[in-house]
Amino acid sequence: MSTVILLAATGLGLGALYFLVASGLSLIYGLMGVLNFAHGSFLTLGAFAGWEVARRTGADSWWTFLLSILIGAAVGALFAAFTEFVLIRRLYQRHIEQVLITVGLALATVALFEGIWGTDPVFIQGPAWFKDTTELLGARIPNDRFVCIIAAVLVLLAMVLFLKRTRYGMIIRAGVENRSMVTALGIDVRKAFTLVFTIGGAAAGLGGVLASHYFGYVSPLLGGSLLIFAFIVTVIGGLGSLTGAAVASVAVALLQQFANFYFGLGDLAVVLALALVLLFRPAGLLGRKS
Amino acid sequence: PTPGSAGSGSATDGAGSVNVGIVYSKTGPLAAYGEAYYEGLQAGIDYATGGTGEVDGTKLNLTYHDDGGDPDKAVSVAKDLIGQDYKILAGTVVSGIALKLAEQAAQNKVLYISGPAATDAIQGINKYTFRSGRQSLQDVATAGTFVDDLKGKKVVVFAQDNAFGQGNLAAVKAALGGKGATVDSVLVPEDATEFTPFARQLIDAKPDLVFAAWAGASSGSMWQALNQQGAFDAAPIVTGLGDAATFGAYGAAAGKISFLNHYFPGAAGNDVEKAMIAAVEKAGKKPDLFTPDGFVAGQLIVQAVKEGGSDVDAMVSALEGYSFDGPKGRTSVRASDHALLQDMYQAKLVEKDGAWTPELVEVVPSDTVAPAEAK
Amino acid sequence: MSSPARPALAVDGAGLKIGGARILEDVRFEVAAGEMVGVIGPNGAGKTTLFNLISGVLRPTEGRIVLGGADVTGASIHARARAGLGRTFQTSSLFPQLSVLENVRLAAQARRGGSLSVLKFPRSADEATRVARENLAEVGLQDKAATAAGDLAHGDKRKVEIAMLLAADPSVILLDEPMAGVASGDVPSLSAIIRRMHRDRGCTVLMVEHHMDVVLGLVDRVAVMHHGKLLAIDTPDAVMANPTVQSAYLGEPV
Amino acid sequence: MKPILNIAGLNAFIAGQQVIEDVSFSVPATGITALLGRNGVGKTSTIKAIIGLIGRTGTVELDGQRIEKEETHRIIRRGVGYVPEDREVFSKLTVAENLKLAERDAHPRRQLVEELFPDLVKRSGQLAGTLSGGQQQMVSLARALLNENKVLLIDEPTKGLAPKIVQEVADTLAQAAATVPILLVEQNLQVVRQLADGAVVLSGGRVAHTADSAADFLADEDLTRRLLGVHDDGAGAAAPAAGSGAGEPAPEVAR
Amino acid sequence: MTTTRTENAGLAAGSPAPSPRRLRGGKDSDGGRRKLLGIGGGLAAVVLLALLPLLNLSLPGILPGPTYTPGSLQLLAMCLLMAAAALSYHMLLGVAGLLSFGHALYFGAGVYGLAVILSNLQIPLLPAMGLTLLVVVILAHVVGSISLRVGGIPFAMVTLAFAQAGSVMVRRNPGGTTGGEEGLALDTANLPDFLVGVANTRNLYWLALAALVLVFAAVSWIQYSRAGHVAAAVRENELRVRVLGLQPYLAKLLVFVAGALMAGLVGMVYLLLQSGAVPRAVSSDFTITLLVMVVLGGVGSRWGAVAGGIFYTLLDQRLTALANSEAVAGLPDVLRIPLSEPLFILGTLFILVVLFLPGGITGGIRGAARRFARPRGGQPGRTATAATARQIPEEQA
Ligand SMILES: Nc1ncnc2c1ncn2[C@@H]1O[C@H](COP(=O)(O)OP(=O)(O)OP(=O)(O)O)[C@@H](O)[C@H]1O
Ligand SMILES: Nc1ncnc2c1ncn2[C@@H]1O[C@H](COP(=O)(O)OP(=O)(O)OP(=O)(O)O)[C@@H](O)[C@H]1O
Ligand SMILES: [Mg+2]
Ligand SMILES: [Mg+2]
Repeated sequence: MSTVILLAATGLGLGALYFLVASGLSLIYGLMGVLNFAHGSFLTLGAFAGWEVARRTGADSWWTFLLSILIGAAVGALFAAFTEFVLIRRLYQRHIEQVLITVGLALATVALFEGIWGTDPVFIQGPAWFKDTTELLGARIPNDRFVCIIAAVLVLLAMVLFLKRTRYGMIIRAGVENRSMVTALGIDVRKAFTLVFTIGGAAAGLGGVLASHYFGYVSPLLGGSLLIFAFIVTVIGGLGSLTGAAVASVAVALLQQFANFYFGLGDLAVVLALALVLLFRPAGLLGRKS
Repeated sequence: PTPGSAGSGSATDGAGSVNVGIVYSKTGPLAAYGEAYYEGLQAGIDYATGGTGEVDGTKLNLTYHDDGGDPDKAVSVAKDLIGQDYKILAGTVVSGIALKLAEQAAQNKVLYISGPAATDAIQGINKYTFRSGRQSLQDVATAGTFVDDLKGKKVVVFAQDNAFGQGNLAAVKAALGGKGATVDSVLVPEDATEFTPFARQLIDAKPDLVFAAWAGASSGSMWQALNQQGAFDAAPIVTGLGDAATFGAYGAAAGKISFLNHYFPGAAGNDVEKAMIAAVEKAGKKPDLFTPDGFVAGQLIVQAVKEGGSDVDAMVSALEGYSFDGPKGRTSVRASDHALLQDMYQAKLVEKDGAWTPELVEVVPSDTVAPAEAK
Repeated sequence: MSSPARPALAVDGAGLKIGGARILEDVRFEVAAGEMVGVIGPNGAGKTTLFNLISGVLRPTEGRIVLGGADVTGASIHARARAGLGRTFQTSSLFPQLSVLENVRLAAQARRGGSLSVLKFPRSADEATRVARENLAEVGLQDKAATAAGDLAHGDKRKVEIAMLLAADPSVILLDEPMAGVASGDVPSLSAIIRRMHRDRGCTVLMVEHHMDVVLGLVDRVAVMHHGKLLAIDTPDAVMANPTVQSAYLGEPV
Repeated sequence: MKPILNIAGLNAFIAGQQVIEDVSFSVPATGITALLGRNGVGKTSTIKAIIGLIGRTGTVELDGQRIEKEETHRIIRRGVGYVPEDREVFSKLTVAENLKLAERDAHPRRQLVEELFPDLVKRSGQLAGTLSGGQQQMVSLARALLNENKVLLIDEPTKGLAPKIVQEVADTLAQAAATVPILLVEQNLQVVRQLADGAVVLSGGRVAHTADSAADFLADEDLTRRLLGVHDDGAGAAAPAAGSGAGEPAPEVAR
Repeated sequence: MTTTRTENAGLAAGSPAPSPRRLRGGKDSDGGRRKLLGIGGGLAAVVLLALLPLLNLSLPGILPGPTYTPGSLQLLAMCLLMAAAALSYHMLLGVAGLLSFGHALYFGAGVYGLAVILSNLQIPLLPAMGLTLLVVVILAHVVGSISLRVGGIPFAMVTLAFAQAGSVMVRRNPGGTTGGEEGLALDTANLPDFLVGVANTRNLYWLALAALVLVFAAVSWIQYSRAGHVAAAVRENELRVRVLGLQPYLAKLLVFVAGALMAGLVGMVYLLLQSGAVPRAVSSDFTITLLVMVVLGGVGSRWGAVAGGIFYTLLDQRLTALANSEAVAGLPDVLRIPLSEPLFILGTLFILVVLFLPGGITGGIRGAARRFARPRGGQPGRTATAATARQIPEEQA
């Protein structure tokens, strides 16, 4: 019984992490139609930035942790804004080319990070509380899982509010379809695109810092290794649906956790789930039908 | 171009020089290991040739080639070198590449001395392949020395479910199972990121000794999970001590782990080791886990050239049964399967000035951990 | 050709609901072989939707579609096309990056079989190419054969649609606003092509069109759609005189 | 009274090709000015050039201020309502979202739009892409009418519409024209006759004729045959309806 | 400037963009001479390539030694094989507009299939190859018929998922068949002698050349056949194809399986060349590499795929050399760190090509040739209009 609880609780933590990684991706993909292969690099850079901050300010205080999260998110946001501004903007409405650009960017940046920080993983220290566990119905749950879960819920709320309460969601979906008509309604659509990328990048940076605590290390490959799950979650959840991504994150993580533990087949199960969902609901669980 | 007969090929061109192709990871994911190997090799050649870089008047001409961790590149490089009539290849830290190079060595009848790649598959793979590092079976046998009498004990292997983990499990079964222990395993799917439940599973297996075989970046969170779930209270946990960069990975568990060790600076304390450390430090680098592998490679190359000239078969005979003083003490090449018999170490990590430092617990003599002969 | 007694096309109580919204309701009519029927009705009445049901782009939620005596309600789009049904689209639907000739040739091949063959190559001398060229000439586009279809002017795209239709040699044809966007100077010649298709090849034609003069000059009967229902189907004169049609569709003359 | 739009020496380009050349005319501050001409003479291009949707040179003055160097969204924000030729509704957005997106003013005139197009209120949750052609045209018009504008640029609002809807649209335009000047591209000459005050006629990318009274121009059989390819004496009752009024496309500018 | 053509609106849905090529309609009118020229040029190139092992040519900076040396032949053979693999990917992306992220699966199936069969069954090479191809075809059929039920990004993701599953399987080393991440050595017991050993590298080189020629011919064949034309039409407008009475699904499946078959074939030769299989052959990284090659060369062009494959492979090789060179080591950090990472340079180059050279290498060459061919003093802008430019056939250049 306690095993099941442990699996479920840690699965939830993993799901939170997946959502943190996928949220920015889903936002960008859903609103702009850009499948962002460079998202992993946003994440890695955020994680490295967080680590550099922690290293300089003494690793294990809560203040350092908060500061590293802020800086990580800010760096992710800046990098993403730069990407949109310099690379993506020139190729609006050419989705394949945009995807290709992000593929190239991912190749180049991972190599660059390896040049700067080396290929070895850098191990991370967080506040001491992170290393403790909390007993829940006989299962000892590592504390940092709770941090991930809380962060994921906050990010979800913030993004949903952004999309619901501001006009940006609409502007961007319209802009993807017919950019010149949006400008002909008196809206500067470029700003909106940059903003979405920036927010996606910030979420990635934040996710990167938390992921580095979850895994205990940062390396240039950190983001890339999570990216494939972020893709899967985004697609299963449904195009442009943040809640879909959240539901899918938890579902995928739980499935993976249980399948891994009982059959050692976590990845295959996830892949199979993806194939099944797409075949029977090509638009994803909560996606709009196109 | 026909493969030249002894002495007429370009390999021993001009004023009597012999070309040696070193294929290793200068870039790529294992570049750090590559660097340690390289530094060790420089020191080893220097040491074995008395600083001349020559063997009996024949100049050793070492050329360095980056495999970037990519087997395709390594094979291309090897073919290029063999095509240029190189008779000696050495290097690589990647097991997959070592196997490919061993294959090339056999196909083309050249000498190959593999580097830190630990795969047991190299042992006795063919007549032309030797190794300059240690192999998994030796690691595992060292682990077995942590329990006095293995009979009736339950050894559980905690490893990733991949070739490395499976290899280690097989090695444990062979090495420790043979000594009367029952061997069980908790194999964690390679791509799992959450180890907590597996830590529980390990504890529930009620082991007497745990052998953890783990490679890669996820080791940090693996150790944290074992520590958090209280696995160290259940049984002693043995694992291989990695290079200095990984000391941070053990986190809070570092002091509790029993380490088997291939090498850390200062472990052997003999003169050859001192010479190696001095040479590496002179070059402005720090000796590490795989420095001896490079050093020994240098010693083997010099021996091969000294006794074999440029005749590959003669080189092979020269190396088979060769016994010498290496940085880890008395080291010998077993004639039958080219296993490199060497001492291993038990070690622990202690905290010094806020950093974890390895400390020797015991030297495990080479015959205690010699792998069974491969047929 | 189907026997004269049997209708070439029958829509039998077809209806369509999408997400609770009724888009079509109990549409019921028959078109005799060789007959030409015009379909008119206000925007949003369901004319295009009706065509989509008949051609299989949408499945009716109730009722049946009968083509040449065979029930095709569940049949796929291409199966209906193979059975001799051809259609054009309200907004031109071509292969924009392929040449005009290639567009028409694909249509010409489609029903001659072997289209998916890797052993046959389209050649200038083959039957499909000859048919394609003939039909291009028929709509007056022989000079544009090598142009990419996407580069054509709006009106020319409509003509390519017609040429593709001719090349596929269907027996039942659905035309969705064929005159929309065609310069008025070309309207008579295009009308003539449609008339020839109908008279000389004996095709059964169903045509949506807002140009009343065109409709009235060509068709045998007119069907009027309104709010997803078939309001009336009758001779042009009778329909024009129908007061409901007057108020629902024609309105006061401007 | 000063004209609301003043266009002088306007040239415009699509994909490196010049599509209009040295176009000059002005739009009075009241009433509807018709922009006429055969297929492909550059009517749509002129409107797009005014709001900067295609590359242009020359001068454009809106209410006395030069705007030809500004970006499209700024020009629109100065008070220009634009109804594009092919409706260009956002097909993946709902009707309500389409309208909401168009709201620029602090107090958009939702009431007015709801009164004009009750059908849209009923369909506010439907994806605009699934609307019929006529319904999409209503969305497109509504988007422009939601805001307080200095001028409306409307491109072929009756194309593809049923005769009855044509009439409704015409009535709507007449109503709108009471408060805001309109530059209207229209092929249906009966609609033009009913609505337009002045007229500008293009041919081959240039201004071929300017008339203070559209009715006078349409009455001139010689001119209309030459410039539009048809003559419609206004007695032709219901037919021929929408879309007629143009012959062969005129030769392009600057061969 | 912001002009949008309505046809482009479909792209907004996130569906793959039609590749920027046009199937030539005027093939039967004006293309004859051009086609002959293309065939002639191609033949000449093949003859030259076939003679390389017998010549003593040096291309310093590109090849490690003269062309007859095994090192150079190995590199050249690798280039040819990658060109062939890129061509097989071109089948999907360029011909049918299918963006697959799982093409490596079939390449890998060729590599591992042959390796496993050779080391487990005592049968000669040719039957083993036949058996492998059979496996590849069945695999492609199964995966293709499932994943082609969706299109666009979902298709990309399903193919990625299947390939990922394949990759996981290979790394799992089920029953010890695949050797896990250490890979599998080629069992040479049943191989003919002339394919084993460095001394025989030129035979392998010729084999690679034959594979490339074969794949090129097959791609051309399919592309020019009726089925190829239907596939191109499907790429443009699927509904329209259906209304004509054709099944897009079958056309796509045909292309998918044909592409997979070619990839499998290339994979087998690759195995012989490298005399071993490694998991990278099945990884999504490899699919991405193929994608990069095709885009570098120019999407939609067969010569582009070939050029991209060769260019990428050479660059990959030479950039490693550059990274290790003394010249780079001496640079200040800001320059040294990026320049010593080959993938950084490749990635950056790739981005630049996508941004500034939309037609890839072939597109760039064609553009340059056009500029060169334009009469001097001719008025720029008006002479080459957008319309005429796009009509220049992209098949042969
Ligand atoms: N997916 C859908 N969801 C909801 N309503 C739909 C959907 N598809 C079509 N409709 C509605 O069905 C009705 C019929 O549309 P249809 O396109 O058939 O009209 P039409 O008669 O062809 O009009 P037009 O002459 O303007 O082309 C319209 O009111 C439209 O809004
Ligand atoms: N995307 C484009 N690419 C190339 N040429 C174009 C493009 N769009 C329009 N043109 C050309 O520009 C010229 C003017 O077109 P415009 O759309 O302004 O004409 P119009 O007067 O609005 O015609 P219509 O009555 O058909 O709407 C035409 O000759 C047309 O062929
Ligand atoms: Mg319609
Ligand atoms: Mg127009």
